[in-house]
Amino acid sequence: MKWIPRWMHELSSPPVFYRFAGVMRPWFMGFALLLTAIGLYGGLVLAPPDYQQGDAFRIIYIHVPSAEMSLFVYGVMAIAGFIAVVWRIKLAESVAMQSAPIGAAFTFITLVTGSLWGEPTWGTWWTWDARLTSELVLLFLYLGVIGLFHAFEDRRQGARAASFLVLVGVVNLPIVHYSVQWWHTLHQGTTVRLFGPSSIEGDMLWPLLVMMLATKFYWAASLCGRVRTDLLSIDSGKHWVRDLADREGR
Amino acid sequence: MRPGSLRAACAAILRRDLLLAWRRRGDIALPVLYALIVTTLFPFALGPDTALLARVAGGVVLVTVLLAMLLAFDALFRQDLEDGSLEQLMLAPQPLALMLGMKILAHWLSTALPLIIVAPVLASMLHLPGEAIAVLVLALLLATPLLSLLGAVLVALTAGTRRSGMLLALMLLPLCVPVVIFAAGAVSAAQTGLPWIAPVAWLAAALALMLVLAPLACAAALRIAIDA
Amino acid sequence: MDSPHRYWENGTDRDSEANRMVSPPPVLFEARALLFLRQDEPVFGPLDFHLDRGEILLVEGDNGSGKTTLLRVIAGLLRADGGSMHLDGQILDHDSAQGRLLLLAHQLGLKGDLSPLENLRVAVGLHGCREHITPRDALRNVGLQGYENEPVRQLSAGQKKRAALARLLLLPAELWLLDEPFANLDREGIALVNRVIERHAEEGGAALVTSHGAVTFLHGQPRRLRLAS
Amino acid sequence: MLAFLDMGGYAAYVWPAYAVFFIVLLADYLAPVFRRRHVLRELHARMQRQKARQARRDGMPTHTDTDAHAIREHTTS
Repeated sequence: MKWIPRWMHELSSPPVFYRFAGVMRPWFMGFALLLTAIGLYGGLVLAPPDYQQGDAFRIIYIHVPSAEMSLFVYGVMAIAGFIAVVWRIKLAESVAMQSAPIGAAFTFITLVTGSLWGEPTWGTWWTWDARLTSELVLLFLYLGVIGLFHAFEDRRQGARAASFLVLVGVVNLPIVHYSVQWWHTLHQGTTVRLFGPSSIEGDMLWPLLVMMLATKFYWAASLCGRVRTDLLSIDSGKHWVRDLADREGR
Repeated sequence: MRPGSLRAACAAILRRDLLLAWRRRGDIALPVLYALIVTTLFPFALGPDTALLARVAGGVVLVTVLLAMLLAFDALFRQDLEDGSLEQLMLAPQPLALMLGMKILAHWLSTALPLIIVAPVLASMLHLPGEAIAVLVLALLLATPLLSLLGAVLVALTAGTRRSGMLLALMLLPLCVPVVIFAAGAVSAAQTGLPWIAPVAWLAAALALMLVLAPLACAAALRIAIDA
Repeated sequence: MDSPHRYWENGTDRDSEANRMVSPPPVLFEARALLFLRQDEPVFGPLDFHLDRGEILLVEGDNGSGKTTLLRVIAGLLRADGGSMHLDGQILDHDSAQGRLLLLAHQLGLKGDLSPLENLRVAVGLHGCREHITPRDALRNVGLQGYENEPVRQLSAGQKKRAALARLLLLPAELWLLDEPFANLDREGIALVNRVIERHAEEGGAALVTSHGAVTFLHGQPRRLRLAS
Repeated sequence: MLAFLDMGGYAAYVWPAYAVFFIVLLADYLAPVFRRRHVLRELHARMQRQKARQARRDGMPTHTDTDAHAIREHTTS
């Protein structure tokens, strides 16, 4: 693996990453909070109400970024999982496995906020449309990954097995999406569109983009914290962890 | 020395697993019995309205068959793992994926095929019309091997863990959604007089793809899972 | 003794050593700096050793010293974390080993619902068969005549072991990895294992035999590889 | 302000949605903080036990390789 830059190689060593993540986490979280404040001020206060949905549309500012993150996190998890399965790098295994709860959290938020948005706009909490159903399947996929990971006694072996499941899921997700779409047309269900107007006003749009950026920063902060903690468990026999426990464990 | 031929190895594995299934033929009857019980319960839950039962029959039989298969999945590698046969299989000079493919085939023959055979009985208990039953059997013939192949990959992944049937169900659900959709879609299309070839063709295409990919994935998963 | 993990004790006497100098037997198996880690701690290694044709190597070590793990690594069931293995001078990895080595592990790999004969036939189907021997002959050689068609599950532990030994006799493989082959056997069985191993060595095969230290029933004075815990 | 909180009559949908968003993410953010403290404390306690045992055996507490080995054994079990 000569092609990996030196800094990347060094960063993948657990003690180095532990320190790096510890330094970066507050910064990521700080940016996330700042951007959330700006985005929500824009979205909840400045943006005018939607002419069709009234103020109910304001759920978009958390629903859409969460939905985007649920897929984004899966993508990251799949890349880390691929590295974990092929090269067995400890940090990649940790990143893949610690991504799963974050992704599951975003997927859960997407489903709940979608439901809360659906009731006033379509008059129903739940509809079996392609997007919602795929999102539900995605949640099950995340839960399956988490479950498989914890079913193994050996953390690293569990991480590799669950990473493999993540890769199987990558192939599966688009198939689920298209099959549900096909199924929906077959059964002639109620056609609903999540986004009312396809062209969204600038005043409404920029807070959405800011919120999307904010969730990215949040994700970085959360992942740093989780991987950091996970590395402590993985390396619990190592000197650097024992020194740390000596200092901070009392 | 006579090195073993590929065909002999395939035949040996297939014969062994079928023989083992035959020696324990009571176990073959269990999924069938399970499917029968579940199907019998539906009219009690939904009421004896013929039109209603006919409308849900295809889906009910499909899901029942799927659940019955899920029950039997755990047995796919468990025994081999416990008695060391799997290690011997991995040491054999034949490609592991192919050998696993044979095991999956044997497992399909001993668990899914009996279910397909009773499926018309189950469907007619729920008043599914004749032509739709034919399509149902065709859909099952394509969908059950697909499920066996997908399930085998997941069972291989859980091979290194303690017994966990619920986990397997959780992992299988996302994978079997498209299979259920297309298989049930074909049946309901046939029922309403629409063309049902398209979903069946999709199933066939997926099966062809998985016939190649699943044994390879299964072998890779198994290597990860026993690596402890 | 440059490393705590290995030392050699050469059990062969000078004459055979001299014989070897005349016509050096080709090395069948060689491990170079073979290393296996669990949670970043070495289970064994780095190990360097080799195995000639016709040679038996006794792997010694206490419980937990990694004997079984070593055998599983050589068999390709586990992936080594460092070093390399060579069979006949060619690099040995996950896939290339197959068929040239046999493993006799604690789990014998016999199906309880099948008879010894059926079990052996499956093995022959997978691996092929040595010349001039049939499954029935192999069972007779290990003293299981009369039990050919009895389900394995009804045999005693010692008889099961014998059935697994019959598989070794039957299959064409040069390198045997025998994990505690003397466990569960009576005196007659021990003599049988020794006969089987010696015959294999005479025919140019090689074997790695593990033993947990205290006593070994292996005949002669094999070379020893000691794994420290 | 009241009009803002009322969300044009959709308060019952908008605010719960935002509450779910913040509560779930807050829990997600705090979970590793608590777990990290727990892991370190547990490890520290284990090391103390090891040290005490070592001291009883040798008469003086030291870090040794067997110490590290024992810790590893403990974590794997």
